Amino acid sequence: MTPSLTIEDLRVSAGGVALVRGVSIRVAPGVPLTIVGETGSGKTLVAEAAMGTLAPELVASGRVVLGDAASEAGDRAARRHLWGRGIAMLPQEPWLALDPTMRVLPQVAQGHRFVRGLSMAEATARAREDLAALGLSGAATRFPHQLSGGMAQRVAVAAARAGGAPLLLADEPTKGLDSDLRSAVVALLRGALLAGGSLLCITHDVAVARALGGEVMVMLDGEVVEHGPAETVLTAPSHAYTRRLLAAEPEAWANDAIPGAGEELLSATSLAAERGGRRLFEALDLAVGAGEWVAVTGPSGCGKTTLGNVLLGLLRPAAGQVRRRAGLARTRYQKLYQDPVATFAPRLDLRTALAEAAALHGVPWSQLAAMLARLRVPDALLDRRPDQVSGGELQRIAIARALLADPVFLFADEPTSRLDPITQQETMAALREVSRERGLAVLLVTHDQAMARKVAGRQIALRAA
Amino acid sequence: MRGLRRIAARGHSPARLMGGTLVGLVVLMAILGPLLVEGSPTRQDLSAVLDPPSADALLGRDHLGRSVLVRLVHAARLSVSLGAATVVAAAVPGILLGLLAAWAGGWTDRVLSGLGDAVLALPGLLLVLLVVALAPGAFWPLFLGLSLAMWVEWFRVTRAASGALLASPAVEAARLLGFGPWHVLRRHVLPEMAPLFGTLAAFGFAGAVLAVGALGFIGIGLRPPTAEWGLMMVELLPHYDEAPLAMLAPALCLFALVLGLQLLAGRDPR
Amino acid sequence: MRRPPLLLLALTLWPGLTLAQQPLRVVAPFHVESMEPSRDGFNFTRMRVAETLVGADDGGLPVPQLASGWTLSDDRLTWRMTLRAGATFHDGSPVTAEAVAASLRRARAQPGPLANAPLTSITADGPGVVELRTSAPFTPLLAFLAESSSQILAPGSWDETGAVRRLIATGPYRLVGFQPPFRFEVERFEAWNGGPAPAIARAVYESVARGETRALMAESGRADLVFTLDPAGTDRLRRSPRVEVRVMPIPRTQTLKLNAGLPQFSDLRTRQAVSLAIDRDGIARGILRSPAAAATQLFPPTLAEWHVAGLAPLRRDPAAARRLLAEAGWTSGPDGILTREGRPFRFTLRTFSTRPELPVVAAAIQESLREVGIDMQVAVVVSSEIPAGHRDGTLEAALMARNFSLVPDPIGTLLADFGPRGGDWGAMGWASPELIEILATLGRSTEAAERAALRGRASTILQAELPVIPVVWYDHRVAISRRLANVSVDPLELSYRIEAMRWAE
Amino acid sequence: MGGVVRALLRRAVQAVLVTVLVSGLCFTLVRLLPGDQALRVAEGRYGYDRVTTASADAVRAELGLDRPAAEQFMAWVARLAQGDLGVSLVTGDRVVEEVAYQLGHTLLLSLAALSLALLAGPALGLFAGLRPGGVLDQAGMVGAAALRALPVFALGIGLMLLFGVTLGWLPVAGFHATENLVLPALALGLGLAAASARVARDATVAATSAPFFGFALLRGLTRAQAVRQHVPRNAAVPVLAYLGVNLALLVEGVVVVESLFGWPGIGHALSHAIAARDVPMLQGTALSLGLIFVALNAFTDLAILAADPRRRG
Repeated sequence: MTPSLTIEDLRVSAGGVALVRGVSIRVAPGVPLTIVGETGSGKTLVAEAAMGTLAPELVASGRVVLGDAASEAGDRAARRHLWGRGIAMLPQEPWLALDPTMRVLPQVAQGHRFVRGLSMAEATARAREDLAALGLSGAATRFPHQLSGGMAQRVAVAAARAGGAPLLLADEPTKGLDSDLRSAVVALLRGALLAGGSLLCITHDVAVARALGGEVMVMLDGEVVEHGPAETVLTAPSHAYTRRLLAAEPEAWANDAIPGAGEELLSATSLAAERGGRRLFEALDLAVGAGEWVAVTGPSGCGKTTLGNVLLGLLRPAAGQVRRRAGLARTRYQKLYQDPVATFAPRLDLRTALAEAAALHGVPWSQLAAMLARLRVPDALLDRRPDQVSGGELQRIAIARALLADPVFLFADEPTSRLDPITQQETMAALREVSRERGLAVLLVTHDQAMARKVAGRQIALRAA
Repeated sequence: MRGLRRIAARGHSPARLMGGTLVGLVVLMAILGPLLVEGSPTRQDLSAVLDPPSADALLGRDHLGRSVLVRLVHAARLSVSLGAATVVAAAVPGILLGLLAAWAGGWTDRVLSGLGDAVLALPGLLLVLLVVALAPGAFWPLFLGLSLAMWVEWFRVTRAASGALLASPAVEAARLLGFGPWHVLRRHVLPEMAPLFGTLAAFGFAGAVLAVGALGFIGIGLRPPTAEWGLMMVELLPHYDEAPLAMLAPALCLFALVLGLQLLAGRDPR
Repeated sequence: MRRPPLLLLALTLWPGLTLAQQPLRVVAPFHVESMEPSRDGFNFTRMRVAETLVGADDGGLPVPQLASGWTLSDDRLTWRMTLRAGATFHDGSPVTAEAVAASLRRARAQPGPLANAPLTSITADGPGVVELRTSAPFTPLLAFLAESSSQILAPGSWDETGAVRRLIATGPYRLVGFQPPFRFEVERFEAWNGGPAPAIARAVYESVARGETRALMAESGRADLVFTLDPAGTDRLRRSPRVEVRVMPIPRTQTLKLNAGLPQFSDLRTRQAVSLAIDRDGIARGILRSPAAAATQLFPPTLAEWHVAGLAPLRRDPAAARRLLAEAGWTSGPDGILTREGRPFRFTLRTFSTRPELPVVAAAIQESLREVGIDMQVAVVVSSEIPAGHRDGTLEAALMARNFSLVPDPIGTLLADFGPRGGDWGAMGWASPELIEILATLGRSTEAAERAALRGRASTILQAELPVIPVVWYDHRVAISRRLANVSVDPLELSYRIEAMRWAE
Repeated sequence: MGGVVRALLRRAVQAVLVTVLVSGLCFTLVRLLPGDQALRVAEGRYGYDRVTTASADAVRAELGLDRPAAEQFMAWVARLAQGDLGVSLVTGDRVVEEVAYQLGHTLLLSLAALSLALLAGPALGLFAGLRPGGVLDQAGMVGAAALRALPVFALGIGLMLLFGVTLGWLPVAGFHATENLVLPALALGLGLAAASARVARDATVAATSAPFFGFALLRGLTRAQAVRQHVPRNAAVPVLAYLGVNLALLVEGVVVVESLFGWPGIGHALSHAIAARDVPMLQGTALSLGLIFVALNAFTDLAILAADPRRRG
């Protein structure tokens, strides 16, 4: 069978620095190819080179064969006319990729009308069929903001494929989705394959690669380090990086949940909370002891973060009571955030921010410096502003900052969900080390069931409200 | 050092640079002009009415034989100080009340916002007109009316921006760490709002200068023989044909100042 | 190149047709808020919609209008006005003496000059004669009847409350469109028999407040007759090939009213000093652009009967002014402002901008007075604050324009201005028993020589005492389209005289 | 359609605020003004040089101006509640009738200016925004900045001199023919059009760099098709929102432009009413202008709701 897409010896560089080197891929109908890699590995550049959407300042070489049309990788315009017809790209965060002012049906119909050249009525009819096939008949007249994330994902697939392209390109299709939605996306992509198309998927999530099957390619620093059938690569990796990547999956973590609950730091009785007049949870009883790890899981919008904020006293409960241990300052109950950048003053360098916090709590700089060193934060980073530091590093700085208040309880609100798997593992390990050492109790909010199982002695599962 | 870096980080577009130059020139004219150009702005010479430019009156003379240049620089001083005074008079209560409303929330916020909505229910100039009608030609009602109409803008912008900032994770984290209101204000709120305030000040300044001119045009601005650009234009309007320069000069100054301020301000914060 | 060429072509090909179809466009600054004669009636008499019983010639002497003639009884108390035979109202009904009497009685009930005349009765004597009786001899009655609020309307014009709803008058034009306060349209009234039938069939009046705009309308050919031009606009218009500009003196004088009840002005020497400080020539040349406009006395030469040729003219002499002020006890203070008994010589002058030159002249006077050490503040107010301040005594000084032909005979104006308690637009805190007696005698007397002597004496008193200080005499400035022929301008502003005009060939 | 109800309710509250504010403020201010109201009225009626204290006394008695202020105000509010704006102190005509006559002119002028701001401005902005940094973009934005910095009266005078005098194409005053509308509408609308051009330009740039635009291209639509399908509606939202905020400028401009061109609208009447201290007229005109402001705001709200489904919820 002829491959849908072949890339030969792709090289992408910026200002003489090679970002992608010697990458060759071949996507055959019916067999998905998944490229796995962390941020900056160059995997997205491969997809962009295939489409011809590389940024103008990037220099590309190599050959791209789409169907039976071959062209130079650097010739961006060469594949422009194949968009929608020969190659379709599924956007990241599809709820942003749909026109917010236009109903779903006409957006799907655009492909039929403008790419296939059907009449308005015919295009609309075909779009209706597409939506029905994806179980979206009821959503045809909705606007994008009225769709759930999963529905938007399906609409985007329908819209992307309406032009009739046999090859579907999906770049991080699970970005920003809950774990339970991930399997739905995988099913969706597999559905596209079944219809006789072919699929190139770019992801940082090993679980997606595993679920899709087919072939897997692992990229690191612009190069392919491993390539082969999914079952081989993901079960018997040959390259060290692949092994680290697999080990970084929470499923593979060592099961060293900290069981020991010390004296009670915090308790809640028949707690209830609301958001926008909607009851999120009620009749919740909870107690957290010193050094204990408690995981809170549940689908998006179920009130996980709200629960933590109520326990910290940042929000008022709708009913019930929260009791913190008497005699402890409020500052000994701290919080870690999902997006650490937003928790620092954006125009202030980190050194000043930390120094002020240290001064507030009477902690000498040397002690803070020692902690930063233990958390493997290079001192030079402190002269930067928060947005100039990577997510993993900043989260570790945030941990150091929280520790300045000598906390007994830490509410960690999805602290690693935006990090690459390996960074996630490292950050979590650092937090666990600190916790064990100081007897710090942690309430961890996560949507990753596996992680919750591995790290927490206790789990609270909230249901969708 | 940090300040320098911050300015560099904000960057200056060519438009900002040009705006800054224009405003700088007019401000310089306001400060130095009256010192460099000698003469009284009200000194008349009825035998030299509408004379063309000459050595002792570089921009010619107006309909009462007064030197246009002398009046121009004194008018610059008036417009610049009136604009600045209005901005301060509108900004100080506007910012304080905006912070108060955002910080306190609840009834304080509701009452203050209601007050703001009431003022905004009417177009600003209408309000100024009604206040100025009390004593047309005088300085204080004009100043009061402009400040009254303009503080709401500051209040609303401050309230909205500081409200969002106060609800940000950064502030939440700072408060959890035990930092007090002053730290939150100094580190998290004011630095973030400074560019916004700059923009508002520039727009407010331009608005005040324009409003003074417009009021002069409909006959309730500052009282002659005050040298004020809007008034000068209106006074010289009947002579547009005989002394175009005398009418054009204040128009150009007004235009340069307003254009400069708008370029400096960048995008409308509303 | 000023108009699209196609239109130009049309104009050359069918000049007669185009011109005949176009209305005559008259532009002046005055608003027409209502049809009430005592409010805006002057617009309708000027546009020749309404007639008064009596008109006035250029010299202010009464001439027949709706009345073809009149007689005065020997006791000089009864006036018999004979109506023009065959005259009809615009609704076709005949003009009867009863209708005219009713109209005059209604006018007398409204505020206006007629209300101040010593009338005892207005009755019809047969179909063609109206009889007016006064309680005492009152020579200026004819002038009062020529005033616009005495215009004659048919009884059907007003409703039961006396409010004018329709304008059914007798003039050569009748009202066909009314868009207050800016515009009304008139059309030739074919049944008018007061003279030759008007040549122009339709005319439009538009009120345009800004002087520049009026001048521009004349210049761009969008108005045919423009009244009350600014001096600046006049010069520009003189260069335009489209229009002819006429400038003529009218009996209107710009005066400075001083509150002689104030300590600084009760002394005649200070009033004289103020007068000596004013640069009338500079104002006339520089601001009004009419060197002859500098006032040498209150009455301009157009008021030939009142203007006294031999009177010593008012002049400028700052040195003499300073001397007089020193004599009156004023000494120079620290900032160059005169003081007396520790008080600076400071006062506020009220003026208004309805006449755009007033604030400008006020600014000129302000500077002149500062040169002799007097600090005068200028407040541009609404004009009514002058009579208001006169009455409550808060007025210190005012700059204003006084029209002596409001009632064509100036005696009407003088009676109002220089009575025992002064007048809103005249003296304040000053009264001359002799002048009061002279004015009263003038109201009764009919003997020409006696009247002339009395008038001369009155002018002399005003010149010597300076209860109001004359500044400049006004010119009437009119722009006339060259498309118009047979145009004459009424110096008394009683009529725009459109019924006599025609389109130029 | 909850959004529509909410928007209209919000504007209804604003309308009440305007009414309360105008009636209270005007009355208080006019009471505080120095001078004799009756004399002013007499002046307005009979001309400034015919006013005497006697005629003022007649006016005072006729209009009940000698009654206490509170009594007069209560009477006015009571009549207002019945939709009666009273009688002009100057002309003696019913304010409702006068304002109704002026309203037509003001609406005509404002709508002409608004359509200029809504059609010409955004269209130019759209073209400029499609090629950001291009010649049209740069020239257009310089022109827009200049227009926005020009005072309305200076712009009006400039237009008058250019089109009325130098070129002689258009009349400088008058109001009875369509050609009379052109210059005032330009003077009033050009500034707004320039501002909305700038906003439309930025909105176009934002729309063409939005993910949905990129997705449309990736799906195979040509750039022209993608622009037609996605840009106008998305760019309309910020333009309308901007106009909504800047309607105050339109209403303020009305006062100045009507005075300059002698346009017989409410703004012109308002400045006259202030000068004549005609309380009912002042309140009537200020109220009308305020309510026009509210109504235009309400229309803008509805237009935004129509353009942006996200706000309808």
